[in-house]
Amino acid sequence: MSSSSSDTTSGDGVGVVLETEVITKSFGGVHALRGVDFRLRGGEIHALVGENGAGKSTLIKVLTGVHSPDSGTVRFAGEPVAFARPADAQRAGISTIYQEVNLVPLLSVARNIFLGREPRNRFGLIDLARMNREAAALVESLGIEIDVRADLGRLGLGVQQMVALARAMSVDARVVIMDEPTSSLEAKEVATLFGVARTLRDRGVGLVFVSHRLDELWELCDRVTILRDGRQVHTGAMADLDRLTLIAHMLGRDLEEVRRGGATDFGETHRQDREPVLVAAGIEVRGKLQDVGLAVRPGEVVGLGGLLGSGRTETVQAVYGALPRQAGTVRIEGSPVRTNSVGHALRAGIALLSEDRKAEGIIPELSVRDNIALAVLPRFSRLGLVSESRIDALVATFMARLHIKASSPAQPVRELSGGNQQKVLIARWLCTEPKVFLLDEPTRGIDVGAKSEVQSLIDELAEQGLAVVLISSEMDELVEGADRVVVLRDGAVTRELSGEQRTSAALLAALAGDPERPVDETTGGQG
Amino acid sequence: MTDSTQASGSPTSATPDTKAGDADGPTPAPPDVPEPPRPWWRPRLDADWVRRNGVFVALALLVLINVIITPNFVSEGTLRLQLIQVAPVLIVALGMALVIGTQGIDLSVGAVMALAAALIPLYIGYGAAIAILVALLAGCITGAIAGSLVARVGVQPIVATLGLMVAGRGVANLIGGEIKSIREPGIVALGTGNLLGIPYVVLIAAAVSLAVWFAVRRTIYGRRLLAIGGNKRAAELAGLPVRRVLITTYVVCGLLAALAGALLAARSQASDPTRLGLLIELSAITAVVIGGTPLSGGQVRVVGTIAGALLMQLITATLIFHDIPDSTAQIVQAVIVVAAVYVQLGRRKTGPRKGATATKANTSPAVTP
Amino acid sequence: GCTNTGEDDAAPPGPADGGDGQVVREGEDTGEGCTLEQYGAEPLEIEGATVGFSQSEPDTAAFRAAETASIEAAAEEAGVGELLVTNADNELPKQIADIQDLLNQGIELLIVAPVNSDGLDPALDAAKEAGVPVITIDRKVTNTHCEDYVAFLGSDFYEQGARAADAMNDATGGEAQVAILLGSSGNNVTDDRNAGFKDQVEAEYPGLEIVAEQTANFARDEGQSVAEQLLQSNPDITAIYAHNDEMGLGAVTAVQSAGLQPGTDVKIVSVDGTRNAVQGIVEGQINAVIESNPRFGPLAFETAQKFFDGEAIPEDVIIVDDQYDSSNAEANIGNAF
Amino acid sequence: MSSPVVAPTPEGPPREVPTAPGSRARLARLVQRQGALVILIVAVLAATFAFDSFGTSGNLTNIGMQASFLAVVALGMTFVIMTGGIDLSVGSVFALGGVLAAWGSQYGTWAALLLPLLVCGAIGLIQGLIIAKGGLPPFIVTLAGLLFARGLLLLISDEGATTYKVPAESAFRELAQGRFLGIGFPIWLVIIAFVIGSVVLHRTSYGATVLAIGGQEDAADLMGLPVARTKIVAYLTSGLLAGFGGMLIASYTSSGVTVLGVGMELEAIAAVVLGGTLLTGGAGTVLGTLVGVLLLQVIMNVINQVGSLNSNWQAVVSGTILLAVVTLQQWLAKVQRR
Ligand SMILES: Nc1ncnc2c1ncn2[C@@H]1O[C@H](COP(=O)(O)OP(=O)(O)OP(=O)(O)O)[C@@H](O)[C@H]1O
Ligand SMILES: Nc1ncnc2c1ncn2[C@@H]1O[C@H](COP(=O)(O)OP(=O)(O)OP(=O)(O)O)[C@@H](O)[C@H]1O
Ligand SMILES: [Mg+2]
Ligand SMILES: [Mg+2]
Repeated sequence: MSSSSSDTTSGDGVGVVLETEVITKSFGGVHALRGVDFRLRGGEIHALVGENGAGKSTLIKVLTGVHSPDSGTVRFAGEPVAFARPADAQRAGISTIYQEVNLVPLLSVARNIFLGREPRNRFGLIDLARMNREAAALVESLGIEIDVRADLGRLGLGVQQMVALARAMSVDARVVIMDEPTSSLEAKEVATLFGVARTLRDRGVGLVFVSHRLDELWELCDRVTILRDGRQVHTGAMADLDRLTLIAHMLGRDLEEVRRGGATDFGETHRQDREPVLVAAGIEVRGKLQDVGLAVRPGEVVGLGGLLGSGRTETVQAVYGALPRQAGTVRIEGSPVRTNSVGHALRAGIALLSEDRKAEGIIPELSVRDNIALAVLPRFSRLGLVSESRIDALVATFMARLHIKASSPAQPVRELSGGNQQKVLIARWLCTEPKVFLLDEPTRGIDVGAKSEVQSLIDELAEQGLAVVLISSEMDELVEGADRVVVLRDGAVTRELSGEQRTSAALLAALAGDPERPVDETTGGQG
Repeated sequence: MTDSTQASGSPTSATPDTKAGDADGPTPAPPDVPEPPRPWWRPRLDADWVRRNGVFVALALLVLINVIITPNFVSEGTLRLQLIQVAPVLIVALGMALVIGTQGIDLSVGAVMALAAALIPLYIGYGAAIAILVALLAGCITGAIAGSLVARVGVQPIVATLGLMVAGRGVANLIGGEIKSIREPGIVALGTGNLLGIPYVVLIAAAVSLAVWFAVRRTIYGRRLLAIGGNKRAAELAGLPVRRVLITTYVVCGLLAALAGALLAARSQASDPTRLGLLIELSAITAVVIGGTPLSGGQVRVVGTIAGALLMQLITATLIFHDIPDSTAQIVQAVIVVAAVYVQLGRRKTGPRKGATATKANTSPAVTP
Repeated sequence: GCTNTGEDDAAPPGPADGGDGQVVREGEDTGEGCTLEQYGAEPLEIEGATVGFSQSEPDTAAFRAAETASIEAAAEEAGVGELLVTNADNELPKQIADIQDLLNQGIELLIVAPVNSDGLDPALDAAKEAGVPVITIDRKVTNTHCEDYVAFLGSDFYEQGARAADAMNDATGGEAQVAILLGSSGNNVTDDRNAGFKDQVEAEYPGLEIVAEQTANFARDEGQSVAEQLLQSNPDITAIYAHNDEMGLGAVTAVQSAGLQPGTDVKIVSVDGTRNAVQGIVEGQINAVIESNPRFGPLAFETAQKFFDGEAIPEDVIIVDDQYDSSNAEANIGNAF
Repeated sequence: MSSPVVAPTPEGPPREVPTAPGSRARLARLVQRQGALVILIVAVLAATFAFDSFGTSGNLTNIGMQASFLAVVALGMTFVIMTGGIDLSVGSVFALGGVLAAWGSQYGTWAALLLPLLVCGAIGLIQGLIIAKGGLPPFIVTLAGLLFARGLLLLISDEGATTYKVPAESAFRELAQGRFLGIGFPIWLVIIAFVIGSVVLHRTSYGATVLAIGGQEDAADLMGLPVARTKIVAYLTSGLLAGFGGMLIASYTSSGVTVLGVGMELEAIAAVVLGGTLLTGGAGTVLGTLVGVLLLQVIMNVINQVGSLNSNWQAVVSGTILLAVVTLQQWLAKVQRR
């Protein structure tokens, strides 16, 4: 495994639109980039991969003027450039979708798409009608049906991601950079996105594509650059690399260590013979859900399938009491949980790992330790005073068990990589010793290593008797990870797949609402 | 393709901003060897250290300047006087720091002080203790109203407390009427007495500081407060009693403001509902922010707040010591305040987007890089 | 004061009433008198009329409370039909608005305690347009006499400052290091009381050295803390002149907390004549208080009636302010407000 | 997969629910944003019935005239607040503008018009630079600006002892004392300013950027919007408008009064918030601010109509009304959202 097999010789300079020379960048003591030579050619889709915290996003931010490098040069179209701010890069022709959705929630979809370059009428004022019209056309071409005049913040994360794509597309760019654009997208939207990407490539645009869903790389990308701990460890054609080698490069381990079976790290199915611990029935959320029911047994993993906006997030949030529900009951081990109260749900033994890590999960300024212990403070306190030593012990246990990488438990959680932030949140919920764990996209945006850790963790938890509800936009994860998959469409349960039915093909058909297959009679309240 | 492409020719000129006064400087090569850990007795005395501890540095500087240029500055009396005078502001600032930690703000503190002071003469007939208890209770009630408006109704803190500030001052004037002298020995003793040579007022401020520091660092309440200030929605989803914590915080802030009002009344032996605590909210907020607590919430710096309050006090004192006319005094004060905050917040520049952290810290609630 | 008209003597004691009515200083009327004819107003019987009073500052200051109460009492006395009172809360634009609102509600006579000497023009213009005569009390406006207003009733703040200097001279025996506690910056009262004091000191009392002047915004607690700082940084201070009684009382506390004897070690002279300050003289903590009499009510309605009866009214009706010191404080404390 | 078919198959349940995020939400937003308008209309109607003198044209123009100074200042504040900032300096800058205008009027009308705009604009600009480039919190920077402007004012007026008068013959007096169609110039100027402000906010890229910054500053930055420049312009505008307001009042009162504008910043903030603008930035309307200003003015007028309300009661009443209005707004928004 040669750690520096960069193809600096092949086709050098030919068609290269964007390149870096020995870029280094550090944040305080963290060396995010250590001498990266990245080359992007026009008309190629270039994958950028690496573990969480490998420096992918940092590289992108250096390329686009968000950060200035500590040393090294960025060249665009052969000329050295030093973009002082993202606006400069954008004006130069680099269009970027950053990792976290970076749009303005309080503005309408159309406004978000055209912010900064709104169509004008002859008085030089914004032509609202035209802007809305063009935005609607653009959004429609991406296969999304939304009112472009609605506030962006009211839409699900996935839709927001598509809006970001629409925005990036609407610029006439020479380089398009996409930092994990697919992490919250459904198969169908992913396909749309790929279509768009290929069209752009064929027009000679250079694309950078970051994803932790490795299969997508071979499907879409021409070449790949692998980063590890801020170093560039490999650059080459995508086709020359097999999955295992790629992972080995990423993780810096031997091939043998990596070699495991299956697409995911889930184990076999679990026992199905016990009484359900969670029974939710008749859940109504105005405008979102109609009569949704769910039942989960201890030790069982129930998947929630559905398209973008089908109401999966709403379902788990309503069960957890985080979303006011108009009707419906939630019972844990037979006793009802008070409606619309997170506190009661928590005490009854429900935990929810929410989809939006940034907005609903981490407390950025607090330490890893305080983030983990947040939900269980009363248990570790006497007379309102926090017992530090007991918390330290607890945190140490979980940091070790989940392999949380942080310089110390006192490190602010905002400094952690996405995957580690996710693990911190999982640790927070496991501390509460839940009976039911609702996981909304638990592997979103985390690297293969972390992902398999999280997956086997879920498996392990289920083995230990935890009831798990798993939402995932990745087909494999649902099919392999869940014992049953409940399919939602437009806020209602339409099908349930269990046992033999649990195949990708069946799931796909169910998601699309295949009329051939009647809705399974057994779904609803009793699961 | 704009002019930005021609901006620089060499690798070094591509990073113009990282050098100027930046402690970390450019890292030329990827250092593989980790830096040897710095022994704790040798703190980094570099620009970054100065920035993180800006308020203390500024305070030390001002003391030094005064020692050199101000006659009679180096005396027990001066020190004592500054401590006495800063005490009420500090107490208010500590409550304010808690509120700011929740991403809120409390403009009503001055009115609460006036209200508390106005109540004392009315209840002085029942004895000093009862009168002060009533005053403190009034502070709690006002705080509870502010807290409920913020936490239950969802009114923005600055507006809720602005309304309370106007109405509260009116109520204080209504019940207090004209300025009244307070001659009750218990109250007078509170304002002027000493314990082991240390004025009660200073002791009380010290005790409050300690209590607030302890609450922030060691209690569930403090942990929850920081979590709510850092990311309210996440705190809600983590099952924290968000409303209760918010209301408690405003109650504590009101209580401390009332305490400060009572102390001021005791010290001046009078209750003046019209003037007492006028504009103190601004001094308190300034002290908190100069002390390094961001207005964006999620953090509370108690020691910084103490230093911030002392710094503000010393600025005022210095200007009076040198008999600077009001006009110049205000201008000087403005410049010092900005300079102090600049030093404090100008830290950790990562690139050309100078101060992006500080700016967004002030506007958008949850930010992660 | 010593020249009590006795009108209010029967009134129960209290901060708002009691005390002495005002006496006009004789022989100092300036300029031509103003008659109803010259002013171009209609005759009016005050009894039963609607009268507006625009107060400038909140009624919590003793001076303002006494002033408002006096106007209200005198209005009742004069049998006014309706007295409409507004309070501008120290804001000039609000006072302008207040006066316009009052005019709009149909007042027939306006008594105004101006927030500021300048800038009331729009309100006075509106009054002129409505044909409503204006009497200003306690602060003079810089507009044209007998065109924009009928008369100014009040004290001479400059004179008060000068008399404070005299009193300071008496109290200190002519030798002192004086610190001045200024009122709010930008306020004409502050300016006049300060200029009068300093001019008089310059002209008459070379032994009085002014060593510091710092604003304390007419407030007691600020007076205290500023005086504390001044005494600390400048221990040679032997006298304090405060622009109002509140700051003077603050200075008393400050001197005490510096371990000195107010009235003895540090002489204190202030202006206003509030009950607390006069009490301070009685207790020997304050050396002198120059009165600034707030009880404008009777004089205002008297003047107005004279005006409507066709008499010529002088531009400035300057009242005689008393002075309290150790010789008369105890006897006259009932006159304090 | 290439054909974007997200539309439901005929068998699926009606999509009506998730695809209609707009109408109800928009209604809620409308009520929240225009709640002040509803309350204003109710208040005006009630006052007209309760007090004979309220509905007279004289009184109504008085209200308009009195509101105009605050309105001008609040307009600038609206832009600043929408970027997620705050400007506490406006009261002092307002006073400074007035003094400068009166001082300048001795040297001619142009001096009276330009001097305040120049100086107040410069103060706004410097504040904007410190905030946008230096990254300091607006609250503190503009608080310092408040002190600075007041200090400057005292400096040029001998610690406040000198009040400059606008010469009687100066054309500068016309600015606020003149009338057109029987209505004072300031009212017309306010109308023009708010129309321009409204168009700028809602129909220009600048306005879109203002809203974007207030909504999510780092996102705006990453989207390549000129964040720093936009913020600087917002503070500059606020300084200019505060100076302009001061100029108006100098013309109105024919003098450079030194004791103006204390606490005006809070009144302006209250007006902006009453008008439905979020203090956290990112949402609101310019016309809402005008409604907020009028509401404050009407409340004051009504208190005066009552006639003999003690000044302390006035404070209690207006504070309580402010709280009641914002509470009502929240409540309306919540009810609508259900
Ligand atoms: N603004 C910042 N301040 C401090 N450290 C940072 C900052 N941004 C990134 N880092 C650190 O730099 C390293 C690289 O982070 P980066 O975001 O580039 O990783 P990534 O490869 O994009 O990971 P992921 O797959 O999780 O998105 C990490 O250790 C991260 O903690
Ligand atoms: N394709 C779409 N067309 C129209 N509206 C959509 C679409 N996708 C999402 N939405 C809107 O976004 C809201 C949020 O969807 P939500 O995130 O809850 O769904 P989800 O099933 O969890 O999907 P995901 O989390 O993958 O986005 C929906 O209520 C709907 O209003
Ligand atoms: Mg990343
Ligand atoms: Mg979802």
